[in-house]
Amino acid sequence: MIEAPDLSLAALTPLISLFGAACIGVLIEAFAPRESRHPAQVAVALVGTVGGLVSTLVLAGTRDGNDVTAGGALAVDGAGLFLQATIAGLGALSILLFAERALDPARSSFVAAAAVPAGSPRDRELLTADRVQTEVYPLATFAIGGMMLFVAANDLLIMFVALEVLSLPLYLISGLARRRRLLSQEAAVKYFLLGAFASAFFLYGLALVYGATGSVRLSTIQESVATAGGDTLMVLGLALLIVGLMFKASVAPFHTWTPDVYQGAPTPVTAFMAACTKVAAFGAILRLLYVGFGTDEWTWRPLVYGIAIVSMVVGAVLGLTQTDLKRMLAYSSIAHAGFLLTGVLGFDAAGESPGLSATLFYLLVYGLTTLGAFAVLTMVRDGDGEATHLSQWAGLAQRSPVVAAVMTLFLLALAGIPLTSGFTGKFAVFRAAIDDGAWPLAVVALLASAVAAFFYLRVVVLMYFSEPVAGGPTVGVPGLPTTIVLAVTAAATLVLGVVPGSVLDLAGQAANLVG
Amino acid sequence: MNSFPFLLLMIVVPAVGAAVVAALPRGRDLLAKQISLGVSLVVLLLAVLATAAFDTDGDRFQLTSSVSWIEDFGVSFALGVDGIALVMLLLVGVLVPVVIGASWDDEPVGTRSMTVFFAWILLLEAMMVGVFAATDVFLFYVFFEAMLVPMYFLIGSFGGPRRQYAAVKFFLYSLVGGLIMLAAVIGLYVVSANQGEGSFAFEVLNAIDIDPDVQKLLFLGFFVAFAIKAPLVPLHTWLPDAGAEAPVGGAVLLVGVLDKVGTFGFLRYCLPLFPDASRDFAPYVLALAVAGVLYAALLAMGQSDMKRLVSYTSVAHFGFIALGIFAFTTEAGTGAVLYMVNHGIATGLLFLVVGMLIARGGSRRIADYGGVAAQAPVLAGVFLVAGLASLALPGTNSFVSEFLVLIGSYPTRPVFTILATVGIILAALYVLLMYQRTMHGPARGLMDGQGLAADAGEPAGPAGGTGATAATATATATATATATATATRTRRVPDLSRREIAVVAPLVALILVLGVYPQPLIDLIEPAVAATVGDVGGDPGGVVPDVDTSGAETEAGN
Amino acid sequence: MDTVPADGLLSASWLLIALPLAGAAVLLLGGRRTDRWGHLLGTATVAAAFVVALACTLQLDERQVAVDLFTFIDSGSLDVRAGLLFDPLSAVFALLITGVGALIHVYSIGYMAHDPRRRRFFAYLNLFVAAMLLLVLGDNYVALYVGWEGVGLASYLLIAFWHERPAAATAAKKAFIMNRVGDVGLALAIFVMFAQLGTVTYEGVFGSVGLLAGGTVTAIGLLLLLGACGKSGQFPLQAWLPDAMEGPTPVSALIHAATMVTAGVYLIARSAPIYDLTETARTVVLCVGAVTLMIGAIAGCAYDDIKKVLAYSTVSQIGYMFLAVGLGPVGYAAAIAHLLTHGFFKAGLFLGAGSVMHAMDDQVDMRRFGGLAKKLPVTFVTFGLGYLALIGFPFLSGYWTKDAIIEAALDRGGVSGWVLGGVAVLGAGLTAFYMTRLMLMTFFGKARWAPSAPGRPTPHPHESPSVMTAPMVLLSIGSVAAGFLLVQAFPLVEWLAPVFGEPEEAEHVVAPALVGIAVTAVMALGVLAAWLFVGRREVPVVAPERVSVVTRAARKALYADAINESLFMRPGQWLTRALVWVDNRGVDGAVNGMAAALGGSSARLGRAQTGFVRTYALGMLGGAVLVAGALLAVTAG
Amino acid sequence: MSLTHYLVLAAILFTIGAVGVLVRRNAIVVFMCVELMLNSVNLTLVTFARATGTIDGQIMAFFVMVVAAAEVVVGLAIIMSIYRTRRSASVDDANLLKY
Repeated sequence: MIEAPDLSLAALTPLISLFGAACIGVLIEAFAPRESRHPAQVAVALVGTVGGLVSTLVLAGTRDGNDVTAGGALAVDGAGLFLQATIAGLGALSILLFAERALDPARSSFVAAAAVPAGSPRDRELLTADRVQTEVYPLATFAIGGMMLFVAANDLLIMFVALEVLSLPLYLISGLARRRRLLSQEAAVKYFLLGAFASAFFLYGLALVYGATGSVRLSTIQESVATAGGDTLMVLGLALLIVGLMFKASVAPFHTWTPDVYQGAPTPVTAFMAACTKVAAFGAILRLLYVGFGTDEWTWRPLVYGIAIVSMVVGAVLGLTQTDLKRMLAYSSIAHAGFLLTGVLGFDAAGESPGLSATLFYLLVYGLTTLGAFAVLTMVRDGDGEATHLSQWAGLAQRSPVVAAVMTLFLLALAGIPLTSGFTGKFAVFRAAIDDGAWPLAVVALLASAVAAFFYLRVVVLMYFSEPVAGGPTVGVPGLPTTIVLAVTAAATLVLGVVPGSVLDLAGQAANLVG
Repeated sequence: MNSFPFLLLMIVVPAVGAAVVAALPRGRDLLAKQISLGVSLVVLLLAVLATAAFDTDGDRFQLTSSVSWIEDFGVSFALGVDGIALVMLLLVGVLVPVVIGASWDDEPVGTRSMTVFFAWILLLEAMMVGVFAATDVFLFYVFFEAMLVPMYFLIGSFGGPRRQYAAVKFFLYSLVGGLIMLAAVIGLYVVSANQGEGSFAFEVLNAIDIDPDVQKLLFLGFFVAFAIKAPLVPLHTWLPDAGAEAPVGGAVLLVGVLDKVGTFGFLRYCLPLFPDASRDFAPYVLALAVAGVLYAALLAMGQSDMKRLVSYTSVAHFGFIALGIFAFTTEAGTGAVLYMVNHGIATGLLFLVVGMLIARGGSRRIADYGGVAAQAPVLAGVFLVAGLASLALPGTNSFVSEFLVLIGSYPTRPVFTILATVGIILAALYVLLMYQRTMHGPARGLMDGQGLAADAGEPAGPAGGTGATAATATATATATATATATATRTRRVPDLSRREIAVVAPLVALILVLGVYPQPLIDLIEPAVAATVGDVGGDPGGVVPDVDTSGAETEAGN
Repeated sequence: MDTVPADGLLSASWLLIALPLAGAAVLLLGGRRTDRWGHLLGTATVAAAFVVALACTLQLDERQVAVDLFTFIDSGSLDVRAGLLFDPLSAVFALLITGVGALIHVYSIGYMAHDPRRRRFFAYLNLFVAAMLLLVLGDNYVALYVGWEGVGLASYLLIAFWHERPAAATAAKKAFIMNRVGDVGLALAIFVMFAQLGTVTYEGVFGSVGLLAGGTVTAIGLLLLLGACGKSGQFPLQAWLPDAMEGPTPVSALIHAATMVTAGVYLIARSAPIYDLTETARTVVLCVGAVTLMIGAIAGCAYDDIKKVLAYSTVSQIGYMFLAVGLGPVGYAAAIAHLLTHGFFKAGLFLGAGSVMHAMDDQVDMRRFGGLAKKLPVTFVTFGLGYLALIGFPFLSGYWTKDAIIEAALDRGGVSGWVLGGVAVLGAGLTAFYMTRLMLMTFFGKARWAPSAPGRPTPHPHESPSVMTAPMVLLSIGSVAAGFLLVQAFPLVEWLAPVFGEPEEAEHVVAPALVGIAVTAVMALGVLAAWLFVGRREVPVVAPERVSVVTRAARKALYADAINESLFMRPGQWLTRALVWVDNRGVDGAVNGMAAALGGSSARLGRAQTGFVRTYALGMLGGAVLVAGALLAVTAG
Repeated sequence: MSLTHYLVLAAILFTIGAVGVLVRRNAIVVFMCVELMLNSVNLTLVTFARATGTIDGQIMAFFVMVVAAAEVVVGLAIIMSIYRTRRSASVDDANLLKY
């Protein structure tokens, strides 16, 4: 007998909002005349993401207690909603970055026609053409929807589907840079091949867990783990699942794609990936580890402990010698993944420990800060697009003090200097880790952040303490979208550093996972 | 009067002042300077009024105020001062106007604007007040780290030729220490949370009992941060670089006040919070302190760069301060705190004078000077006063503090004290060597234009000096000429200008007055130190003599 | 005898310090405005201080008076008050300092008349007088220490007064540093007193020093001795004193002959209650005194620099005083008496030397003098009287006071008594030798005058102005009479009795008369020898190179500088250079090396990021295997 | 043939796919190897479905197929675009981004 699964439409509103917007975007792409596509696409994507944000917030405000819906495949809990709201908000900001038309003389960061071979006469012709690519908006909206689904998935299969829904559009839009197309295409190929490879691991892990427990529902897996303990099949499955998720979160040693893809992808896309993908991936990691394998902590705990250290060290140390800002921020993202894992560790299933709320908060502030940093990168340009080589930033503060100041703010936040959001976040996760007795990990993390601080500082040194080079880059005057992004992220970075109380409260209240 | 928010105002006023100055359009340098000076004088006034409102017989912490800040972390914006913090605030209040006055005619490097310089100075002042006035460990940490930023920019933007290296080194050293301390700060919170409500309030933390092993770890966490900041050997190598490359005003605040946070931290946090660990580690700390006294003094003698030399002398002085703190006697502790104040004044003056000399000669190398005393007697005189204060000659303020430190340390730690007294001789050596080489003898080197040819290879820009005035311009101009052409012409070194005299006069006066009548400061400091010594298990009343003399001579025969 | 609070004029005895200090302050702060009358103010303040000192001394019927001024340092159980103690001992010193000081101020008006920085010279002199008075008037060891280092500073400033001359600057630094070495001893002594007794006042320490263990008292005594050696130029810290002659001559007269260098004697005499309890420390004092006495006398025989000879003479004479205080209660008063007479005649001698230099275009090489007696009659006479007093010509000052010391040394009895007495007598002979040599080379024989520098005219000696000769005359009167006055007429022993106790009637080993005769005979031998070696022959203008080992050693002041150099200076410089290297390469190098290592490993690890997809995939697969393996290992284990 | 054999076969296929990703240069072939891995998972899922007696596994296999198809679309598009530019589908040629 088949029963219709219970389905709370209210709980699905955010997802519907996103996926709906994406579908409308596809339709616009198909039917709207070319001239009106861009504004329409931007509007739809923004409505979708902001709608997703608002509906998530409304949902969070009105819901009573935690819930699972869609036949138990989706979790509607505090952490899920917090992460969904974070992703939707960061996604909306990313869409704004995509929509910026004032900075590039060619009016967009995205290629006019992806199918035209790079470097061909037609390509050169199109480079200066006013034509813009608008497929990125529905693609990005799909990706955001996928991410929001990812963090709410209460079922490994849904998780897998969400993983693909968020990944596939990302593969595509990574390859859509208007300038330096070869790099962009290379990034797309690498991301795609490795991403597919990682998905296969995740999937195989899913299959093994299914084989071990007979179910892919996280709650069922937990029960099974609690009663049966971990047999080899399940442990292998867990390992492979972790591999798949760590890949998305760009945690070392599964980070190798990150620098290449971050560097090659169009900068707004990099910003989007760095901010939103990280949030989504950690949402899934939290859910998998605590909801699915929460009773099996002792198995994966040492592993995550080790991975966290490796990731922090690799990110911090490798970042030292980078000369490209985007690559440097990629390594920074790897190091931050390690810091986030310390927060993940500082959480026990009983929910007493502040690890979950700390991780949620950290994800929010990291997303905002890194998005802002990449947004600044889009503004500093030379004749061939963004000037991302470090040496080009020398003396920037004297050309453009405001941009340099904003960038410095983001860099200080990434370095975790007090009175910026980055410090509050770091403090929160390290407190969680130490509270849980993992103080050696916290000490390693702190030393790693000191090392990482060196390369953040190097940028500040260049901007402020070096004399400008002749023929250096120009700082473009941003249009409204980028201005909004910078204003929001910079204000958030400062506010969450000085008076983080209310947001911490929010994260604290949101810190629960439904099983 | 006690409810008046002195401390809050002392943070807010300069912070707002910094914002105002930073917002001034370019080219309004004079206005920026006037605003900065005004603001810093207001802070000084507030500090003095706060001192007047402070009751030496009252509670340990006074002028307190507390507002909940980040509830989730149990953090309050809690301010309050004991005598130790209060005298440090006075020092901040005195030094900042002096520094602003001393930097009045400075020319920035490159195309930078001096308004920014003054904005950073004011912001730094706000942070420094905060770090001393915080009674919440978290708040203290926030100021402790945030303080780095203005200093970093002061060194990096307005410093000497190797300013980038120095600024980054300074920042990273301090950051490493700070981050290790952060771990301990969190650990402290966790410990307090395990014993009830988690809190960062100093008074709560002071009352809890911590397991000795945990204490050791936490102590080390705090200690490393403070030992870097103070700095103790072997964590000192950032200071000579930072001190040498920083602009003179920045160097004064860096060595005069900023680094005191380290020793202040020993006294405020390490000792009271971790008394057992402090006792266990005291011999090692003392060994480092004494090693620093001797090692840094010898190194100071070997320097060829005046600002590096002064920086090394500070390392030696910090050794004395650490000795006083970890001797665990009221006398030595009082001496150490007094030393912190006096060192700020004396070394501040020394840096200022050296800066004025550098502004005239355009070089930091000792070998480039000679015979200045004959041409600029007032400059030489002030230099001598600063130097004598630095070698703790009786009659100068430093003597009182050094004497208290040593006499207070001797009863509990005779061996370390005896070793440290050797530092007294070394101090005389490095001060007088520098004085003789620059001020005495026949005019030579840059002073008669001969050293320029040899020096022309180096960047001839202003070496971060006070007022890269006409002297430097001449130096640069003549540097291009051949040595033989300029050798015959002796250039006169101008003596101190009225502004410069006005800048150094308050410090000279303080050196002499506090050298003769230090008791008011001691009265402020002593209760707080006694309480701290009591926390760590010493006798707050002072050293108990080995021999009971109450019986007087009647027992002499026994 | 108990100390009583001061009243009347005595309670104003702080004026003694305040007057010269105020003078110094006005002159230093006033700047060039005070150039015209600065020297007069400086002299007036010291003269006024002398008047105060005299009045106070006359008022001193209670014999020990305390003046409590204000709290200097009060922390914990340490309570240091700015307090003065006016007792016979400090009164004697105050009179000496202000009296001789005032005379030398007057002399300096003339001597420094042509120096553009005369005002500052007077300021420093005033500063010195103030510090010296604090040293002798303080009622506790800390006040003494403050004055102690204060005179060190004044001495530094004055030696380096002509700081364009590198030798002067170096000598000043050397003086300060070597003094500091001694000061450390004094400081440590204070620390020990505080740690043991909880007090640093004379009253407190002397009251309870008896409770201390013998070893501790000895330690205190030895540490105080170290301080005394530094300030008084005693072995092994004597090397700075002759170099200090680079200062203007009035400075040498006041500071490096009459007052400051005797502070060591004052310190030991003041600390008599401590030394009374420790035979060991006293013996060391004795040895130091005897050794220094000989070093000074031997070196004095070889030098050609008139001021250096006088300086070594000072070293030697202070050796006598140390010898005396080392003898214990019998010697204290004798030492102070010798100190006072020495103050007169040595100051007079220095002023005379200054007058000679004044005449000889500031030359000091006696080989270029000769035959000056006629040209400088007043100088010759006053100098001659000082000379006679110094060598112990019968019934002049030196005779009385030096004899007393030699007697006391012999009275010690036993071998040590004979040895010490013998040394003292021998020293007297040597004194006679080198002083006669000095007299002969300077005032007698042929004129060997030469230009002070190429291009300068040969000097035409002329007598100094009366503002300079008057103090010389007064001092020479003191040189003649003081000994008799202090030993016979108004015995200093009795005046000082409240401090050192009533003198015991010593049992004489050798009859005093016999000692007198013997000493006079040895003195005569010395004079004769000098005449034989110097007076009869032509004095070569250039010192002969081929001389005996002894002479060569004496010319190098028995290699004191060489020893200091090889033991401290060179190793110190070497150590400094080594440490600078260690700090730059080792300590800082470790930090920079760590940074470089991080950067290097970063670059090396970065090579793993090859850009090849397949390598990345391999890395991921490896990671996956590791993760799986780790998890399995944890589960299995 | 027991179910284990199927599982082992699937594991072998997965491994072959993974090794193929590592050793083959042509992007298309690499991608086909990934597809092989996905299909080995399908085999595993179906086998487990059989073992547990539910149809969940089989349904999941269908999901995987759909996803794989979508992946092919995206993947081939990307590979095509780079091939048109470079005239080469070798993954080793794409290494401008490194270090």
